[in-house]
Amino acid sequence: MQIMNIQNRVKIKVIGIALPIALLIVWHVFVSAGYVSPHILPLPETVLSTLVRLLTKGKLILMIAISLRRVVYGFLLGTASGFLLGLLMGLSRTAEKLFAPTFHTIRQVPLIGWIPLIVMWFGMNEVSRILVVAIGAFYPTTLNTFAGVRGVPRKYVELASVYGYKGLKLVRRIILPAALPSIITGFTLSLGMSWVLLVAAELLIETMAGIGKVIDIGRETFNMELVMVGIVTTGLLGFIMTKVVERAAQAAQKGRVFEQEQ
Amino acid sequence: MKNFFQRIEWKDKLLGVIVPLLVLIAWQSAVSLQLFSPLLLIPPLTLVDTLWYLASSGELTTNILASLNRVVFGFLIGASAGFLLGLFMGLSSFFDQFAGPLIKASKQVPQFALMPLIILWFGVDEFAKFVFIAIGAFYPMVFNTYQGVSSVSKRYRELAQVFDYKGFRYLTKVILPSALPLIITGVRHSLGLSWMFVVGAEIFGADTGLGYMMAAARNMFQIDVVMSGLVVIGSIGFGINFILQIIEKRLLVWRVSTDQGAKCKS
Amino acid sequence: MSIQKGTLEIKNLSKSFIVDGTPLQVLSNINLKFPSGSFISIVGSSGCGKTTLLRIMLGLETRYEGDALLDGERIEGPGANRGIVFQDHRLLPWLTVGENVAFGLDKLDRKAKKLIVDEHLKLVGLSGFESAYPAQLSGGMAQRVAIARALANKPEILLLDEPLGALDALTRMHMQKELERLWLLEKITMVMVTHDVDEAIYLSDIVVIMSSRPGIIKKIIKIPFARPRDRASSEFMQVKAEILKEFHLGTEYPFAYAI
Amino acid sequence: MNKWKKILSFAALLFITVSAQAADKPKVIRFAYPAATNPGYAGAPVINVINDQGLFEKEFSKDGIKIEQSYIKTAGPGTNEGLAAGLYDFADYGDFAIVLGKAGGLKNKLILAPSKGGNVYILARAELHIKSVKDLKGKKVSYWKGTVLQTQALRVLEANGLTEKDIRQINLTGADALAALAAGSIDALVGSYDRPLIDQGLATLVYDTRNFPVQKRYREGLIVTDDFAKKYPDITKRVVKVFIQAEHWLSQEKNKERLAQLLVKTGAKYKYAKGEFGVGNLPLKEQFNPVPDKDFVDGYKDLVDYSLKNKLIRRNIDVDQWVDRSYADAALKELGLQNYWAK
Repeated sequence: MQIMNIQNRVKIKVIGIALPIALLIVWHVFVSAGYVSPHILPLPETVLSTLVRLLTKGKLILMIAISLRRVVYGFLLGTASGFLLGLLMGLSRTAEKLFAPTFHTIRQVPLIGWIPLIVMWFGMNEVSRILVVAIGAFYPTTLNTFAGVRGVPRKYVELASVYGYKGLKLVRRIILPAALPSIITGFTLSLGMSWVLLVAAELLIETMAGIGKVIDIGRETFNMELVMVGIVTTGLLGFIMTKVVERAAQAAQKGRVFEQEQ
Repeated sequence: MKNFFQRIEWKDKLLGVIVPLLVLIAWQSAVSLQLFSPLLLIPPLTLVDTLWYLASSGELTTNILASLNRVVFGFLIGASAGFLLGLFMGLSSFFDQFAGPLIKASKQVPQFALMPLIILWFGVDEFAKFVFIAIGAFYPMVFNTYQGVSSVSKRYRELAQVFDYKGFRYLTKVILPSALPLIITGVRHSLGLSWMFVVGAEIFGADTGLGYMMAAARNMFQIDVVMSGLVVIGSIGFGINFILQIIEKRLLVWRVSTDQGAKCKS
Repeated sequence: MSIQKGTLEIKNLSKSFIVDGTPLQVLSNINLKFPSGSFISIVGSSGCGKTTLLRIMLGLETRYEGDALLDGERIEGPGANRGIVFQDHRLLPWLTVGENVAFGLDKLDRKAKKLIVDEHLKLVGLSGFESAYPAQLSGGMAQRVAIARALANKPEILLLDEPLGALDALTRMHMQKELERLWLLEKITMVMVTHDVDEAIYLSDIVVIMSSRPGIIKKIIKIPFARPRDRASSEFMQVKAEILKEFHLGTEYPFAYAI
Repeated sequence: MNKWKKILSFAALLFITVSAQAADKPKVIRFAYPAATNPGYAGAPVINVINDQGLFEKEFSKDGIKIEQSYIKTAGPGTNEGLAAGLYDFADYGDFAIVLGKAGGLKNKLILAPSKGGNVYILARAELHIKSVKDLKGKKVSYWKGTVLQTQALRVLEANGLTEKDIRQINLTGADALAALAAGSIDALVGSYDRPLIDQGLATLVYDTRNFPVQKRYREGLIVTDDFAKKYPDITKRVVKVFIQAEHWLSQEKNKERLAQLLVKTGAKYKYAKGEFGVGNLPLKEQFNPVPDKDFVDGYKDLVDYSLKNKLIRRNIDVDQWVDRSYADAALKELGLQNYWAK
């Protein structure tokens, strides 16, 4: 039976790989048959070899490292502040009434819209880029922390108060663990948003380095291989980061399942 | 409708106004005390002036309409594609296994990274913008629809089996209503992202639109216009969200009808 | 003699599931025959396969050995001749009460539908609630709607899967009376799965006692008392003791205690 | 991270030094200019000459003053943004962006005229066979708003009886515009002298401003922030001195070949670099006359008026107040070059 299971899983993987492979073949045939110029759409194998070449030369690694640093700083800044605001609004109805309307109004401003203003305030520098990433990370964490804290079943809080849990202890021992799944969802969404905005920030806020810069250089020099390498790299990195966060989330929850009030 | 308005109490509303009011006061006094250069912190009144100037010159209307037009088309293309794909993936596990991995993997590419390709392939015409916005609108819709459809409770699926609901009838009477809350969430996120990406699309080569207005103003060093753009874009986003919330309340009346207590407004 | 409508017969029925790669026998060699129009209860502790048996009768489980026959025909899938009331009311939350009751009547025109819906809501005592949503109902009311929905299809046999299991004790006793009333009114076969012995004795003509792992029939007891039944009567208590004994519960307390 | 940490600590340091004592020299002088194609080079020739000859180091290394140079890819608009954020002390960029910055509220002085009479070129997609500016009517024309390309485009259109409303203006930065033209998504672009698309047969030259009246062509300007000039008037003069030394080199016909080679290093093609200065154009000595003289002031006045008239700015600028030639005069005297350029 175990073998059956593995076979099954392999089958599922194979089905899932079929479409990308088919697309790659179509892509290859399409370009090599001359339907589209390789300048506009380079061959998949060219993209791959360029990717490998750049990776081994180390330059791309450096660009990735710089981008990752921006994402990490921005993500930490955004999620930390989002977590605090979400927690505050979740714990106190007064805080919610005070801040929620402003928060929900400002939230409607598309994130890209902030870029010009941030640049004018902070200049074309690392601060601005990190801030843009941080804004992206801020909203999902705030929303999900708030929803998580507010959704903690009353019965747990009541139980805890019977045992004399109050204040920080109540938050730490009852509310946060119960809100954890929602908060972690927030972190995951925040990470996705950070990643989207990082590339936007690197394209729109002039920089000397970063994976967005790789795309930008490719665009400027009309080198589509470089653009494609940038796209593939951002995709792969996004994939890896998502997986890492998902794993971390699983580890943090240790398979516990919580009730959440609707 | 009536119920919706009743639920926002006046006292709560008043509390909600305090923070913006304080911000406004701090803002104006910071400008008056010259704590910041008026260059960086446009005085509120200047902002009102600029908004009025933009509105009365007709520039604002043109740009708003251009952006809305793009959002609507891009959203319709992207969201309907996402809805259909999500539906198929939710209904057929084979299709899920077939197309799911590619869709999930491709989602990891930040949409802005695609901008150079889109410009190269589709130019800077309207169509290119629709494509860009559609890509943004696609993902929330596909995942939410998929989640909604595939997570229809086994209890309801059994019930449909007992009552012999099949095909289209099963889809419209059981699957879609059950998936509706998530589909609506998908629509909201989709529309929100469309609204964000329209600004992005208009920064890269446009001749109208709010994103263009802001990008041009940024180039022309008109911070007041940039801020006006932010205010306008935010207000429209707020309006869209508000309308969607009303629609959602009406569509999901069965879900909230017994809810008497205070609900979080997320 | 032709078989009367609503006759359920189970012959040499066995069923096993595969759990973690190993087969687990849940039902073993079940033989039962329910006469048309009778009220049957299947009692047993959790996990004895009584719900699986019911699902086989309903047609949701189709892979089994032996035969489950309704009016002499093998049950291959769900059908309109069998109604079901689940433990959870399983009303579709996005449909109104009226629409839920009409759920199985999709092929009828609006007028006919409304007539049947009105009739059945009246039957379960919920006239005037047709435009309410399930979320607005109490548990007992929701379960009545579920019963109305099942009866609206005019089934020959109504299957009840612990229909009152989620209700509080008082509502439950009230609903038992209601069920009896409906059964007397509709004159159809009803098969109920329950683990409430009192409920089974109060309602049934026949009580089937099952034991678990694998699920086999331990005993079939006929209840001949007149209705309505008195839960405090000595005959009631005697039958109850007899059933409880099958679960090794009867021996712990002397009869005198029960009386 | 390092960069902004640095910036923050510099800001802090600056604050401390300023509040502790009125320092007579800064730790660092921060320059900004629009970038050339290749990294590390500026669009303005004078900057490349200064760096090629190491003039900043020669002047300031003995004082231990560091020179920080930012090459701004987003050209004039990006320079203005950086100035607004207080990131630079000096900036050398195009006249229109300088005017936009000043009209937008930047506090600075216009202290030198690094070059005048710059050219722009209008290219159109080859297959459109566009012969004259008038043919651009109704076409998608890209020029970068907020840079000299915008005012130059408007003036050329105006000279040909057209306005911005007669074309479809697309806002694209330099490289994007080239890519868009190559891909056929725009019909024409207004750009600088490097024109590789013509060699590739993808574009034709519709118009260039080499024969446009000098007064209506664009010019560079060097600005210093009021803060810096007030705090370090002497350093400001010495910066101007460095610029004038380079201008002196640029003004000599014998250096033309070397200048072309320098431009090639910045990313231009040799034949365009060679053809850009001198030929059918202003003499070098006139083009690189750094003195912010009456002609310079009049040029800026004309531009301010033009911008106001076309609603490109909404606030007037007192150009006479703004232009401060005292630093240039002092530096010229120190270098003994008072009479080198026409007054």
